[in-house]
Amino acid sequence: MKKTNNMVVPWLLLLPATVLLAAFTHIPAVMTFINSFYRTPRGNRPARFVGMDHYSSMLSDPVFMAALKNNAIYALGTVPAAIALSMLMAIIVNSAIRGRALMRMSFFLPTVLPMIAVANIWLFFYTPGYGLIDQFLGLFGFHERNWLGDPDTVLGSLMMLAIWKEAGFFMIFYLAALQQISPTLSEAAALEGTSRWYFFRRVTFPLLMPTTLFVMINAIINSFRLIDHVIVMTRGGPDNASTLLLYYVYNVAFRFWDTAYASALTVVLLAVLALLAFVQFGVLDRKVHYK
Amino acid sequence: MNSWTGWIKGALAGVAMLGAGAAQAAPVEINFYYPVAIGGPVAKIVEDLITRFEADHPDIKVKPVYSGTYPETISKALTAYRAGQPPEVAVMLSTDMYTLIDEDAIVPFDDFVRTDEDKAWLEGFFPVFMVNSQHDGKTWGVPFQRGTTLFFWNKDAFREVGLDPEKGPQNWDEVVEFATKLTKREADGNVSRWGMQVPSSLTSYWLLQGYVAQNDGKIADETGTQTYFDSPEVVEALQYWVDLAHKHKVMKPGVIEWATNPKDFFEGRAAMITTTSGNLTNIKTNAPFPFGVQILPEHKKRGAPTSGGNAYIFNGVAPEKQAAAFQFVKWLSSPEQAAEWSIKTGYIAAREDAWATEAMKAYVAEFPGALVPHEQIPYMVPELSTHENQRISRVIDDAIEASLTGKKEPAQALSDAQKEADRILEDYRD
Amino acid sequence: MSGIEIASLNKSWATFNAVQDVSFTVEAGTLTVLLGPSGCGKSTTLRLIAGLEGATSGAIRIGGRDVTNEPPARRDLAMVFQSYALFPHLSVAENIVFGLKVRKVPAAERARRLQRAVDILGLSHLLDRKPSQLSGGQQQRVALGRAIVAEAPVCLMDEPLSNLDAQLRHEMRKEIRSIQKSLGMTMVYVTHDQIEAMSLADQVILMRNGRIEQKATPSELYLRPATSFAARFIGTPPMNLVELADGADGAVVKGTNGPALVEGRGAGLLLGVRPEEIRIASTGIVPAIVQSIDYHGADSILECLVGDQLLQVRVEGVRRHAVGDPVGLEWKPEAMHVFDRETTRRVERKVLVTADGAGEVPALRAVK
Amino acid sequence: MSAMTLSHHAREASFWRVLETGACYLLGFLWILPLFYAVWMAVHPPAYEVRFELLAPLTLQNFVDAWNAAPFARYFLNTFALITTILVCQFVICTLAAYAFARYEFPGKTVVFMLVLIQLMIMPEVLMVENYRTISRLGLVDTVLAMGLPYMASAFGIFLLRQTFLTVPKELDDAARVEGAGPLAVLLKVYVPLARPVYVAYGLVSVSYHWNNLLWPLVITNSVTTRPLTVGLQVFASPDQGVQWSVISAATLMTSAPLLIGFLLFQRQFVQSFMRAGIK
Repeated sequence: MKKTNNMVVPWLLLLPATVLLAAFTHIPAVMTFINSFYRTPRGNRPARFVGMDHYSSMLSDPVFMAALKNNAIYALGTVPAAIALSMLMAIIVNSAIRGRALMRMSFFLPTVLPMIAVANIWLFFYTPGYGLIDQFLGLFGFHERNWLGDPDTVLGSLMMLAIWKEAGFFMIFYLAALQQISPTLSEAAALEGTSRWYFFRRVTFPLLMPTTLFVMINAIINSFRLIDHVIVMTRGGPDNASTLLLYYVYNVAFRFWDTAYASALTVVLLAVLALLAFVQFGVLDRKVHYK
Repeated sequence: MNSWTGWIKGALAGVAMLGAGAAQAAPVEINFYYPVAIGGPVAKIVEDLITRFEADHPDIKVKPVYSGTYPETISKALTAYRAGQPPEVAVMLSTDMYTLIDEDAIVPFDDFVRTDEDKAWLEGFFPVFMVNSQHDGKTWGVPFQRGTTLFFWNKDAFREVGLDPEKGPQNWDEVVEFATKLTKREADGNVSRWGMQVPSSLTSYWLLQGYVAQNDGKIADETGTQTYFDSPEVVEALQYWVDLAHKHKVMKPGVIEWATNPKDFFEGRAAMITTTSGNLTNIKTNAPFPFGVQILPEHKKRGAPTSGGNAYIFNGVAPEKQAAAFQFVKWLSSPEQAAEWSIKTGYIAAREDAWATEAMKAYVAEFPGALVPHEQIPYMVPELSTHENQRISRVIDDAIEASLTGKKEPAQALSDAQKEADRILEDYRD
Repeated sequence: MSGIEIASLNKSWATFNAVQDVSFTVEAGTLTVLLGPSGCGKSTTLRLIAGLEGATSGAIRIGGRDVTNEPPARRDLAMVFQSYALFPHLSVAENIVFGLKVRKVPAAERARRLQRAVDILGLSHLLDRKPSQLSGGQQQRVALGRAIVAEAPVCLMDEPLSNLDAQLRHEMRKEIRSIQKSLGMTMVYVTHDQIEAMSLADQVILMRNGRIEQKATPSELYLRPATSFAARFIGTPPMNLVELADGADGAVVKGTNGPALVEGRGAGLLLGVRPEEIRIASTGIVPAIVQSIDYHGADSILECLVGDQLLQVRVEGVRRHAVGDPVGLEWKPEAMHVFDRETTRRVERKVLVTADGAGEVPALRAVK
Repeated sequence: MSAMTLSHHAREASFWRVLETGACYLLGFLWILPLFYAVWMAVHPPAYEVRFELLAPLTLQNFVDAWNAAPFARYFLNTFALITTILVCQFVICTLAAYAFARYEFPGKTVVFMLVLIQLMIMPEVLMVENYRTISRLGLVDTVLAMGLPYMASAFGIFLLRQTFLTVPKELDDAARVEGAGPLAVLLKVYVPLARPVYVAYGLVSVSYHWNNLLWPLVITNSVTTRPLTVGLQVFASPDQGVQWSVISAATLMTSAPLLIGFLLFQRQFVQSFMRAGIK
């Protein structure tokens, strides 16, 4: 009796969670993979096995290539910048500066707001000529720029927004980590005349490494996951200069209704995420922990 | 696969009921999806119309569903259709016709047109609007909120540079000539006013179509399976558009947002703009200066694209509901209602008899600008509409954006786009 | 070698005066302990000396040089923290030479000093470990090592042993004292443990509520506490303090009619006698009743009621009394300390003998 | 060191200090600026969208216009329904699963736990195409439940609660069992009360996530009666004709207001909760 009880109870406890996870994570992941080998069924054309067709057409699909490249640039641009800024913010807010509660609020506020809401606001900032950014730059004699209408600046503009939105969120994790660092460490260093930069480089930064890893993974996932601002601000344009992978999936699936091709694209996205997971757990994780 | 969804389905059956709702009442109830693409109290207008319709037809109840933008409306409608609960009637883009046919989602109107009165009603639409509503000799949708593009100019700016404020440019060369005069460069090289502005952020193919029509070309054929993106007429048309920004430097380079284009006009940062006729009311209320409005300038000839929605009746619903939906659509697009809708929203009434109603006459007398779209009707060409239209339009939009942003030469961009379109449409050719 | 002079040091925060008018001198090469209960200002004083806090007023001189406004790094001192302040990501060796690297001491010199420190501390087999892999005592040694390699003339210690168990604390205490002596360091050592203070210090500075209660050598502190607070703080169990009252012939223990113990009025005074100084004897002139007995093995603590005051008495281990027994207490005259109850200060009063009946009574000479 | 050079050092140091402090404040100001500007636009007539005049007339008309232009009241209701549903289900489902992982030994535990953790990497929106199919097979498209279903078994929640439950002393568990409490009673009487701060933290994180979520609701809803605020705002702010920025700003602020006000009132708890959720 007791033995069966011990076996049954945990599975009963896990049942709702596992059913839902299977239904909305594991089975869909597998189905995505399977469906990526079939053609999308349409009203009068049934699904048909097409093998690797979707994958090979991906290679000649300029939009996919652009999305892949954009997403790489987007991740490489936003992740380090967000990390550096959030670390800086945490250090500022953790210091003895006057009004740090206000500063903390100012840094954190963007993360509470819906991305779609702030994207609407920023859309106006980027308006050529009289948008906030051009008005501001105009004071310094810069010409107006079509920030979101120029393929050279559009991705950068979206990245700025993403950094603005996310840095405050990551700041919290750094703040938590900084507060874990004993203040006597900096006092001990102060006795030796350690410059603040040396102390940051040799002590704070290494001690923050586990947090940095955590933040980095989150930031990378977000850079593949969060596309609300693309939907609102550019819809991937101009000429796909701001199309990100998931946005392309969304477009192909829910605008073009080519769900099979969207599945193939999703498989690529999953592969990228899996690779990142591997890098995190397999390689980096071992290097950054000092305990 | 089915077994596990079935399992969850069973488990959730009770909750799913909440989503289904909808009790059966004695009158035939129909769902009406309609998009709202223009700001303003459109919902109110629609509900008003429905109330009157229901008063006329006590046996029919219409349930309006406000469904967002056009793309969202078709997404929702198709989703509902696939889930086996399509709306009876929906207003969706006329260019979505092929997509809807391919999905087997809609039924032709011909089956419902029985009486002479019905036939007269159907024949009353301007033929050009019907091109995007008919396929294979059948009528799959009827024009509902249709639009076109118009040309606006700032009379104060004209006066300032010595142009006749009452007369807009009449052809491509005049546009360049006027725009050059109107473009104001500051000493530091910064442009404080552009001569000409054409939006290009979304569905920019639509504006390109105007230039193509004026260049006596065609962007696609009417079977929905063939595009002519790389034809010389299309290339020349795009080249002209691109030249406005890059060669003549009278238009803001890069992609211009639909949303900011009228705003630029109000702010005096663009002296002449092309935009949808749907903006007439917006410009009338918000322009802080006298403005002119006219049909698009000509090149080889006059030309402008149509745009906007059709009302479609869905497949997969009970015949009596389809019949009720037909009654509703017919009533909605009859002269009085068409005129009223046009006056209240700024869309073009798609039938001549609507323009002859008293209400419309009175409105035009009060606001002559409203007549301009009507004046353009003889020159209009149907909007680009193909199978997988969303995809094809994205391909050509991308080509236009690539050219306007200087990433590709128009000829190159269009030839790439044509190749891509051929690849997509291949499956649909016999 | 540098001594330390502290003159009228004050430190206050918005609503709180942590250190008030503190002055003392630490002779070069000696060890001074700052002693007191938590919150007494001893750690703040140490941090002021280190420069980790800025003084509100007053002066700090180290080796004759005024360092009051100098940053910590220019004060030429080393410090060992209660939490050791070891960098968790650095190895033992890296931790020890951290400060030397900051000060850009050449590598060869660094190696030499590291070698010497680990030899002294017996850490040579642990050099590559991370702090989290060390025991508490080993971590403590690493922290000491960091202070040793600095070769600073002044070393500050902030309760360095409070995280260790009793056995280890005892060992480390001896070690610290021997290192301090052999290196000739000037050391200021903060602790709340009176035994640590007594066994280590050349000079003890007892603090309370931000002020110095008494500065003295350990033995002076024990023998002549300057205040009732100092009297109670030193010694286990603490000194008995009983209230005195006016008696016919002098001050008597409150609630008794005599004998008179101190000359003059007794109201407002406290009499202090250490439990270990009291004896129970047939000749005892102070009558008392045993209230409770606390058996400790080698000795027992008896709680005796004298009048309405309780006195603790330490007696040899063997159990000779029972609760309720009437006994007589006696002590030597010099074991008596008199304090003013209001000011807590020591009061010099002549100690009396009362002739309770006839016969020779042990002479209670006036102290001093 | 002479007094001269010392004061020179001090002056230089304080100069850098001031500069640095100034830079910090500048950063803080820059960060908040977009929101200030949104507020500016929202409370002034449209004519002042691009003109800064201190004495520009204040108005609430933009809010009135926005409120009337779209069924925001309904959207608010939908969002409330959505987050309540999600939160309640998440608490129940994650608590049960976390308890199983924290206090039971059973074969396959590690494998199942790894399978759960996969969801940290693969968020439901990445699988939206398949999830959409599943939902439509269940006939749940365009329901509040559909918006919440993929998020209810949250790996993050399970992980967070498991970590918390692991810190609960086994003695408390044993003590409750000795008193005769069954597994569920122990969970409810011992673990859940002790983990209360973590529930608050997780709840706040979850509420702000789902209040802000757009993509999945956008895909799965298609009517006013289910659409949450974010989707409503997206629909509202994307007409292709002229845009009134002040009205959009007003709508934007309006839809974010509950979160914004909540944050301003409970800032400390908010930040601490996020910190708590992050550390573990």
